[in-house]
Amino acid sequence: MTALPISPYPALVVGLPILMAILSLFLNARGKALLGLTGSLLTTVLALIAFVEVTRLGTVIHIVGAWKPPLGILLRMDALAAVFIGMTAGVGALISLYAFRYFKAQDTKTDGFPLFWPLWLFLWGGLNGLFLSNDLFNIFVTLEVISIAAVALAVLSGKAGALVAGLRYLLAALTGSLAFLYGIALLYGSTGTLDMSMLGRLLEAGPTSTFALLVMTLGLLIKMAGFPFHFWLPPAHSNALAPVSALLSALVVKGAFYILLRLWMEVFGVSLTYAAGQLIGVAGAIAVLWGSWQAYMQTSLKLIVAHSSVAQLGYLLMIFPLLILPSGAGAASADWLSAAWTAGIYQVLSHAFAKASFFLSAGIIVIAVGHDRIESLRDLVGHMRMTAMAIGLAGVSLIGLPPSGGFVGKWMLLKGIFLSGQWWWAPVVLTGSLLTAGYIFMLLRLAFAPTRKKEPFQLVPKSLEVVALLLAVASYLIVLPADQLIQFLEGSEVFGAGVETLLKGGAYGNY
Amino acid sequence: METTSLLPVLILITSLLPGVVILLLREEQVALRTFLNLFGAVSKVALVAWAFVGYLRGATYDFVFTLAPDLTFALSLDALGLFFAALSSVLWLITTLYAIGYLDKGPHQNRFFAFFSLCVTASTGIALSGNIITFFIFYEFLTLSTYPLVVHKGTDEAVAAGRTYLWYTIGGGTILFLGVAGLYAIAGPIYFGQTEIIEGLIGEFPTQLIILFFLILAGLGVKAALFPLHGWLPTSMVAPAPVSALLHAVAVVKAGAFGIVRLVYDVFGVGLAEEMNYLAVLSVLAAITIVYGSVRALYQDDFKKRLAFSTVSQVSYIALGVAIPGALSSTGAIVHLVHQGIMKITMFFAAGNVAETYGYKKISQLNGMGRRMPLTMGAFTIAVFGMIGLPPVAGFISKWYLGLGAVEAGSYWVVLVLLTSSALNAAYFLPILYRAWFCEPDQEVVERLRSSRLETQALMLIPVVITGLLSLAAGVFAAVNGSPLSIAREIAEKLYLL
Amino acid sequence: METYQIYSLTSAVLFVIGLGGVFVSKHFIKKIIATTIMGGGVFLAFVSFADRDALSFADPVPHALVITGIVVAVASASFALALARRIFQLSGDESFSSDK
Amino acid sequence: MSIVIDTLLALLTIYLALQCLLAPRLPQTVFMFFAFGLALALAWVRLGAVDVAITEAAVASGFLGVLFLDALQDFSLSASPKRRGADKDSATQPEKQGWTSYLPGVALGVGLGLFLLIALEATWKMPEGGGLTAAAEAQLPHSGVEHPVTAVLLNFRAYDTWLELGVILLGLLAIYAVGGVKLYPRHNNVANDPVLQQIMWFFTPVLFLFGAFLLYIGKSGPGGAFQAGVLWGSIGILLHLGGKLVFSVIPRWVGQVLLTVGLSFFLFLGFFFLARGAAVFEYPPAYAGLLILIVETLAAISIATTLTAIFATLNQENKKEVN
Repeated sequence: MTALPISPYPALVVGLPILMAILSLFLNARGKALLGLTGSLLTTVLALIAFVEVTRLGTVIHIVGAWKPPLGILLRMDALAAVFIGMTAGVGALISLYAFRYFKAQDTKTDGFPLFWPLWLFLWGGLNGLFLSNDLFNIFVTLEVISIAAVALAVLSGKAGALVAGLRYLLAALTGSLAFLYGIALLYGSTGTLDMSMLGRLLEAGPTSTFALLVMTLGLLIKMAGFPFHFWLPPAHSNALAPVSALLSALVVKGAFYILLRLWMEVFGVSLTYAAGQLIGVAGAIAVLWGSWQAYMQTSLKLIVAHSSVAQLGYLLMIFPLLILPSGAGAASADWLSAAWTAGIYQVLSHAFAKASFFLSAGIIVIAVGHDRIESLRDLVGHMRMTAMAIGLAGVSLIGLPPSGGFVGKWMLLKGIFLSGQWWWAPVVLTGSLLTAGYIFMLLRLAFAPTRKKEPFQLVPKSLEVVALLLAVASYLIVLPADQLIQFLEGSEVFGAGVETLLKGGAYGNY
Repeated sequence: METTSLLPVLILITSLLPGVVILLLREEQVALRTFLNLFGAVSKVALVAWAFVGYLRGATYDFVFTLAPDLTFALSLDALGLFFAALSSVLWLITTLYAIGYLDKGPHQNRFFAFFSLCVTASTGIALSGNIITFFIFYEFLTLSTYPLVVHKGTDEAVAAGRTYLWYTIGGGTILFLGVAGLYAIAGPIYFGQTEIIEGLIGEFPTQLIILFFLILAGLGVKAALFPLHGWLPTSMVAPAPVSALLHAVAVVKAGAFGIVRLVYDVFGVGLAEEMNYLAVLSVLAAITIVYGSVRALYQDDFKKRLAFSTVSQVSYIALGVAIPGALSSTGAIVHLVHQGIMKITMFFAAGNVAETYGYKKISQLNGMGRRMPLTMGAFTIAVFGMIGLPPVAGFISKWYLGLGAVEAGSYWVVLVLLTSSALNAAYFLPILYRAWFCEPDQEVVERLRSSRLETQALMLIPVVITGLLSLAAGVFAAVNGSPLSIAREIAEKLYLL
Repeated sequence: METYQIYSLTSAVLFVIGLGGVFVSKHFIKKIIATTIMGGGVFLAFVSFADRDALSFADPVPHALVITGIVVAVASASFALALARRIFQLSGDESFSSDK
Repeated sequence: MSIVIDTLLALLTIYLALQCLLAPRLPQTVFMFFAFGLALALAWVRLGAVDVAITEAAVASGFLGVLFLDALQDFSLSASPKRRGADKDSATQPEKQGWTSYLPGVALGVGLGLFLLIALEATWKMPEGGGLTAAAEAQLPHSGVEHPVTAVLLNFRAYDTWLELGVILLGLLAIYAVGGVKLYPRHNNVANDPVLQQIMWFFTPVLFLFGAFLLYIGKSGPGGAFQAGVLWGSIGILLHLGGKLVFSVIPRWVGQVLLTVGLSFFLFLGFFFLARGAAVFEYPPAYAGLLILIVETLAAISIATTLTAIFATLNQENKKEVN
C-alpha cells in the first residue's frame, strides 16, 4: 500500500477543462468565447492550487475508482507533473487571453472561430491527463485526445494549406500513437501491468523490452517531431492561427517529450544502452543544426519560428545520452544526472514561454501588415514597440543568452555534458546557439531598419501586444525561482531522487 | 560568500530602473526622461562614492542569489571592481549630459536613452561581478544592450555595422560560454579572488585548464578588440558620438579588457601565470595589436575611424600590462583602464562636437578648427598628448609604469614596442593638431549646424572640457593619495603580496 | 506453437504492413487505411496475449483496452477522412504533393 | 486441426491487408478493407474475444467502411487527371529517373524488413507476464456486473472509457473544425428511394431492439455500450440515407444534449463521488450495477448520436461536391 497522500486535485484538473468544453458546446459563438475564457482562467487557478498542494505535501496521488494498479489507473502528481501542469496553466491562461481578443479582432460578429474554445479546453484536459497518468494505456488515450484536438485546432482556419498540413500532422500523430500502443502491448504481454512504476520494477532485459523501447521511442519521436520525423511540424505550426501555433509549439510537442522522459527514466531502466542514448542524442544534434539552419533560410516569419521549434526540440533530445551511464562507469559518481534532466525541464519551460510569445507576436504582425514575410518587420521598433520587445526578448531566450530561461537550460546542459565527459555534444549546443542568434538577429536587424516603402501598419489591439510581451518576460522570470524549482524537482520522492537512485542502480519504487 | 549588503544591487538599479522606465515612456515626455537619466546617473555616482568610502573603512558589500545549483549570481565590491565602477559611473554621468545635448531633438530618443542606461547597467554589473558566471551574464547583457545603440541611426550602414558587431560579440560570447561552462565543470563555482582553486587543480588537469584559459581569453579578446578579433570596432563607428565614446572608453572595449584583468589576476592567479608562462602568448598578441592598430590608424582619413584604430592599439596596453608579471606593470595596466577611458572619451566628444557643429567628419576638413572651437580642440590636444605619452598627462603615467614593469621583468622588447607605439601615436595624432591649430581654414565663413553663443552647445562643450581637465589632473596629481594611480598601485601590490 | 503465438506473430506482420503502407501509399484514403491496418496489428497483439493469459475466462483487460482503442482509432480515422475529403473539395488533390 | 485453421486465418488476414494497400483501384481497396475487417473479427472470435469481434465488425469494419465507401463517391467521381491514381504512375516514373530513384524504396524495404524481423523476435521471445486475469477475477464480484470485460471497461478502467467518450465527441468537433459544413445541416434534397425507405422502416425497430439487447446483456456477457451505440447509430445512418435527416428533425438543443449526455453524466458521476470524499468513479458496490447500466445507456445514446452526426457531416460534404 502506498504511503503517498491522496488528493482530489489530479482528477479535478483533468475534469474541469473537459466539463467546461462540454458546457461551451451549448452556447452560441459569443458565449463559447466568454465561457472558454472563464474556463481557462478557472483551470489555471485550479492548476496553481494543485501545484501548491504538491509543493506542500510532496507527491500526491489519486486512485481512480479506488481500484489500485495494476487493475486500476493511478493518477500521480509528482514534482515533474506539477511543473508541467503549472507551465501549461501559465502559458495556457495567457494564450487564452490573447485568443479571446484575437478572435474578436478577426470577426466582430461571431468572435471568430468559436470551435477554438471547446477544442482548446479538451486539449488542456488531455494534456493535464497526460502529465498525471501513471498508466501507459491511459497515456495512449490522452495522447489521442491531444492529437485530435491539436490537429483540429491546426486546421481551424479552413485554408487548403492548413488542411494539407493538418492531415500530414494527423497521419504522423496516428502512426506515432499506434507505434506507442504497440510498445504498450508488448510491455503488457511481458509483465502483465500497465502501471509505469510497476513496469519499472518488473521489466526484464531482453529482446521484447528492447523492441518495446524502440517502437515507443520512435512513436514519441514522431509525435514530438524529433529528427528525422520533423517533416510535419513546420507546415502544421506555420499554417495555424496565431494562438493555435503558440499552443501547438509551446505545449503539445512537450507532452510527447514528457512521456519520453518518463519512459526512459522510469520504465526502461533495464533496456537502455549507451548506444541507444548516443543514437537519440545524434538525432537531437542533427535536429538542432538542421532546424536552425532551415530557420535561417526561411523568408516568412512563422516558418522561421516553426523551424526553430525543430531545433529547440533537438536540445531536448540531447539530454538523453547524458541520462545513461556508460558501461563500467561508477554509478555513484554520476553527478551529472540531475544537471542533465533539469536542463531538459528548463529548456522545456523557457521554450514554451518564448515560443508562445514569438508566435503570438507573429500573429500581431500578420494583423498589422497582412502577411508574415520577414520584410514586414521593417521599422517594427518604430511602430509597435511592445511587439518588437517581445520578439527581441523571446529571441534572446531562444538563443540562450543570460539572463533568460533558455540560458539556464543551456548552462545545465553544458554542465551535464562536461561532467559526463561526453564533450562532443558541446560544439553542437554552441553552433545551434550561434545559428539561432543568426536568424533572431536577422529579424531584429529588420525591426530596427527603416521602412523602404510605406506599408501602412493596421491598428492592433494593445492587449494582444501586452500578452505577447508578458509571455516573453515570463521566459526571464522563470530564472528567479530556478534554484527552488530545481530543488523541488530533485527532491521529489518519486521522480527526482527516486529516478536518480534507480539509474544509479539502487532500489526504487514507493508503493 | 554571503549576502551582507544590498548596496551592489542598488548601484545596478540606479541605471536599470531608469532604462526600463524610459523604454515605456512616450517620446514627448522629455522632461521626465531627462530627470530620470540625470537622477539615475547622479545617484549612481553617489552610491559608488559611498561604497568606496565604506570599502576603505573595511566594510564588505556582497550580494548572493542562487539561480540554480552551482549557478550563483554574486555581486561583490572589491578594489578592482570599485575602481572600474567608479570609472563607468562618472563617465556615464558626463556622457549622459553630452548625449542630451548631442541628440537634441533627434528621433527615437527614448530608445536611445533606455538602452544607454541598460548598457551602463551592464558595464557596472561587470565591474561588480563577484564570480565569473555573473561576469558572463553581464557581459552578454552588454552585447545585447549595445546593439540597438550601434544601429540607432537605422541607416543601411548602421544596420550592417550592427550585424558585424553582433557576429563578433555573439561569437565571442559563445566561446566564452564554452570556456566558463568548462571551468565550472572542472573547478565548480569560483568567486573572483579564489585563485587557490585553480592552483590546486592545475596538477590534475593541466591541458584542460590551459585550453579553457585560452577559450575564455578568446571570448574576452573579441570585446577587448585584441588582434585578430578587432574587426567590429572600426565598423561600429557609425554609431552616434556619445555611443562611440561610451563603447570605447567604458563599456564594451573596457569590459573585455577588464575581463582579461579578472581572468589573469582573480581566477587563474598571478602566481600560476608566472609559473605556467602561458601569458607570453597574451603579451605577444597584445604587442601585435598595439603596433597593428597604430599602423592602421595612420591611414584613416575618417576622424572617428582613426580614433577607433587608436583604441584598438591603446586598449591592448592593458592586456600587455597584465601579461607582464610584476606589480609595476600591473599598476600600469590597471591605471590605464581609467586613463585610457578619460582620454579617449575626450577625443570622441571632440570629434562629435566637430561633426555636429560643422558637419566635418574627415581629418582633411579640420583645417583651422582650433580657432573655431578653441575649447573643444584644446581638450582634444590634452588627450592627444596623453595618448602619445607626454608628461604630465595621464597617458604618460600608464606608459611609464608599463615600461618600468617591462624592465623589471626583463622584457626589453616591450619597451621597444611602447616606444614604437608612442612614435606611431604621434605620427597619426600630431597632423590633426597641426591642421587644427596652424592651418588656415579652407573657407572663411561656414554655416554652423547648431546655433549657440558658445562655440557649440553648452551641454556638448562642458563634458569635453571636464574630461580634458580630468585627463590632465590624473597625470598631474598622480602622486596624491586617492588618485587613480595610487589606487591601482594598491591593488597591484595586494596581488603580488608586496 | 500455440494458437496465440500464431496471432501474435501475425500482429507483428500486420503492423509492419501498415507502417510500410503509411509511408509508401500515396492516396490519402490508402494512407488512412494503412493506419487502421497498423492498429489492427496492435490490437491483435493485445488480444493474443489475453488468450495466452486466460484462466476461467480470457484476460478481460486487453479486451477492454482493444475496444477502447478501436473506438479511438475510428474517431481519428474519420477525422482524417474528413480532412482528406475537404482537401479534395478545395484543391482536387488526392495525395500529398511530390515533396513527401 | 485448430492450428491449421488459425494459420490459414492468419495468412488470410495478412493477404487481405496487403491487398488492401496494393489494390490498383480505390474501390477495390475499400472492398478489401471490409474483408480485412471481417477476417480480423474472425480472428478475435478464435481468440475468444467476442466483445472485440462485435466492436470490430460494427465500428472498425462497419462504420469506418461505410465512411470510406461514402468517401469513394467523392474521389472516384472526380475525373481530374492530376495526381490521379498516383500508385499507377509510380510504375512508369522510375524508368526515367535511373537507379537512384529506387534507393529510398530499397532503404525503406530493408528497414521495414529488419523492423519486422526484430518485431518477430521480440514477440517470439516474450516473457509471460501472466496478465491480469486473476486480479480481474478476484475483483469481479465487487464490480456490480458479471461480465469481466464490462467490469474493466466501466468500473476498473472507467476513467479510460470516459476519456474515450470524450475522444469520440472530440472527433466530431474536429470534423466540424475542418470546415465546409454547417453544424446542423437542414437541407433535404436526398432522393426518396422506395426500396431504401422499406429497408429503413423494417430495420429501425430491429436494430433498436438488438441494440437494447446488447446493452442489457453487456452486464453478463459480450455486448455493451459501444456495440449498442454503434447499432443505434446505424439507425441514424439508415434514416439519413433514407432522406430522414435526424438532425433537421429534432431541435438543436436536443441534439446537443444527446451528443454530450454520456460524457457529461459520466463526468457528473465522477465529480459526485469526488465531492462525497471518495475517488473519481468509485461506485458503492451496492449501486454499481445500476449506475453502470445508466452510464452504459447514456453512453450508447451519445455514441449513436455522434456516429450519426459524423456520418451525416461527411455525407453532406459529399452532397455538396456533387451539386
